[in-house]
Amino acid sequence: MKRADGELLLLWTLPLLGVIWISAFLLFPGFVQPMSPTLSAEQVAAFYRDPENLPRIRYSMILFNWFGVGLIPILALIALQIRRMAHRTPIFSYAIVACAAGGPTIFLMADLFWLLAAFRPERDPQLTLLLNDLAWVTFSSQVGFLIAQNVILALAIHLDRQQRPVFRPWVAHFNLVVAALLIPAAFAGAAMTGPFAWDGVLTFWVRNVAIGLWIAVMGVVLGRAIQRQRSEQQAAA
Amino acid sequence: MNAGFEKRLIGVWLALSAITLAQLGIGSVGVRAGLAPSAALAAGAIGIALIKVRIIIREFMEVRHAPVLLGRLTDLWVVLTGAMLLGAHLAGTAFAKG
Amino acid sequence: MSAAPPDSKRELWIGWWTLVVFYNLYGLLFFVITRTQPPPEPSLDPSEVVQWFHDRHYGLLYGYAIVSIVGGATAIMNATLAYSMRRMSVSRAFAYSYLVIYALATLPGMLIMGVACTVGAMRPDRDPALMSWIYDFAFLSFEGTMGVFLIGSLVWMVAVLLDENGVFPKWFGYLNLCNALTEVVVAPAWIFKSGPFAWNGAIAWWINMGVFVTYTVVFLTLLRRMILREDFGTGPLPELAP
Amino acid sequence: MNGRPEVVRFVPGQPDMWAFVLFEGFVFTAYFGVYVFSRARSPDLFLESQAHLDLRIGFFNTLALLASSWSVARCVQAAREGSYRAATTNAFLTMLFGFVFLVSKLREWVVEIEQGFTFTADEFSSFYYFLTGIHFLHLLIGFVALAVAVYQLRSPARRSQEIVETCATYWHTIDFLWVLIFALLYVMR
Repeated sequence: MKRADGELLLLWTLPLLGVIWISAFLLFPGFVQPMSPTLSAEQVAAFYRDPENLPRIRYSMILFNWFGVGLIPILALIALQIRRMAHRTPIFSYAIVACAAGGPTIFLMADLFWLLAAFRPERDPQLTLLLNDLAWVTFSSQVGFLIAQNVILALAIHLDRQQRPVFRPWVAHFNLVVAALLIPAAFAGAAMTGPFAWDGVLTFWVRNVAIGLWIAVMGVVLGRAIQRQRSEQQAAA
Repeated sequence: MNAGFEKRLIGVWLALSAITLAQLGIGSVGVRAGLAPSAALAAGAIGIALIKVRIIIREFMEVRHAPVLLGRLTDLWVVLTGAMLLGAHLAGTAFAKG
Repeated sequence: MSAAPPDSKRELWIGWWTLVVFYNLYGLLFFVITRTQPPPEPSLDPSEVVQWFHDRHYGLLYGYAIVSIVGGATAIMNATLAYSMRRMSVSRAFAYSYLVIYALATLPGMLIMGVACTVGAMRPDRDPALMSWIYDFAFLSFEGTMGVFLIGSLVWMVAVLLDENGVFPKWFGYLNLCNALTEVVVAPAWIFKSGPFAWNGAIAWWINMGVFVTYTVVFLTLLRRMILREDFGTGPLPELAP
Repeated sequence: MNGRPEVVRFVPGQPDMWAFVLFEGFVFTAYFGVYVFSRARSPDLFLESQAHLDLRIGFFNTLALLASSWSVARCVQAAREGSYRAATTNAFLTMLFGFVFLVSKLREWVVEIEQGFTFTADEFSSFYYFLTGIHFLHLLIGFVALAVAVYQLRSPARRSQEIVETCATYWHTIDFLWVLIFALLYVMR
């Protein structure tokens, strides 16, 4: 079995991961109709106490807890493709590895806060509100590693000057566009209403759709690159 | 081992120990007499310690054989430390609590 | 063979300039915009904490928004520093340990504080007792996270001391030890609410900050020299990694 | 190898270690400064709390570290003259003196803590445990330095005089910092 075969196997976990993530997203009642930051402590507590919501909150967040880190192998594959680029140092692939550690950890923290809020919904509403705020702010505003990931990848592609570059230039441009779409979400804490609020168009919908799109597009591009690598290896053998 | 060197090292150790013994004596007398803290006492305690430090640096650490610059730098440290500690004492006295 | 083309060190310069720009921005964001450094007193009572958040409302919300946009830059910075270890005659384990330790460090070292301060500032009418908890969470996660920097500096120290390629001078190895020791010195911040050992104290904050700033300026300078010295030539690219 | 003639001036060990000694020396100066300042602000409190310390133990500890400095200086000289056996013996002797200090210091702490004189007892006790604690940490690192020196002396293939001197310089630093700590915590009034 060749190296690339194992890599393809890892890549094929991506569609499965996508199905699980979309299911968990739809299952969590706070995502389909994103919760507003303007809800009062009592309203937030009521959200967690609602017997309709509670199991959905718990099971969706358990799913995210299991599979939130599932993206790390894909990022590792991207790091390996960067190693194939015409660079003189491994700095860019190192940086992607560093991002791979940071991003999912942040998502994991948000997941923990949601699960904690749901664990004892009878808690003082002020405490439930605090946990809910911590979860949403962590989830929405902490886009730093995702932006860094896109910019680093774009730079790496841009500097990959060889006959047949690993990724084509449009992938770099695509990554920059995604990075730009993620920036408004950083201001989630500063706005209680409007497009920048954590339930707003920019912070919630644009950001999450951009992330989803990035995963899908990078999955396809990555698949092609690995396929090409595999056929090159076969030809060389 | 070089006998002259050996003698000198023992001499240095004896001198340092003697100063320490003197510190022990002065300290005990101070405790028994219940001496009130003062700038002079503080300066004395720090000064004696810094003399010991300088002996260690010059003899044990062999700075006396080192390029002049190193001797200047270590002396600078000794002097600055003394000045800063004395300054800290005076400043602390000026801003005494209660 | 002619001299290296000017762009052969581009990756290294990108890393170095990111470091320089980031540290300046970091100072601006923490000292000027959010005004969370130098740190306030840990002994504030809950109503004073509420007032503290009130005084910095917009600074905290927008300042930490910018922190969360640029925070990921630490990845390329740490990658560049890890690369310096790759140039040394030591095992790759050093570079990898450094990279992972500092990737982890970004969270408690900076981002958690951003989340906490944002959550604190966004609802000024929150129960003051909870505001006080948020305040402690922000500053203690920021200053009280020690192990990552302690072990990270020690890894770098050992790599520099063992290295035979002279990537960094040995004294920088020892300076890493000084920096590592400041992480021990900050530990009493978990115990004291006032005095020199508290999180804003003369020892736990001011002296440590002095050491850290010296350390940072020194490694930026040394890293720059390393890049200037680096001789890639115009030859073929280093063998592509498997 | 003969002892170097008196006229030739040389830096003992790596100059890099001297940079460390000076830098760490200034960091300690800063710690001491904060201590002396706090002390001068509340002299009575410090004096009262200081009575918990036993000056004689401080004296004994100082002698132990001074002796360790003496033996490590002999180690360097012996190595310089090529008598590696004597150098190794002196390095071990240094470890022994260091160990005497270590045990004595630990015993002192245990007794004091049992008397309720803990890290958080009062302002003086905080400084006492902080300064002696951070010094203790330097001592532990010192054992690593001595181990490096012994490792160098053991095999004819290594025996770098520079590294032996570097380790000795570090060890002396532990000694002279303690001399100041002794004066500031135990003797000063």
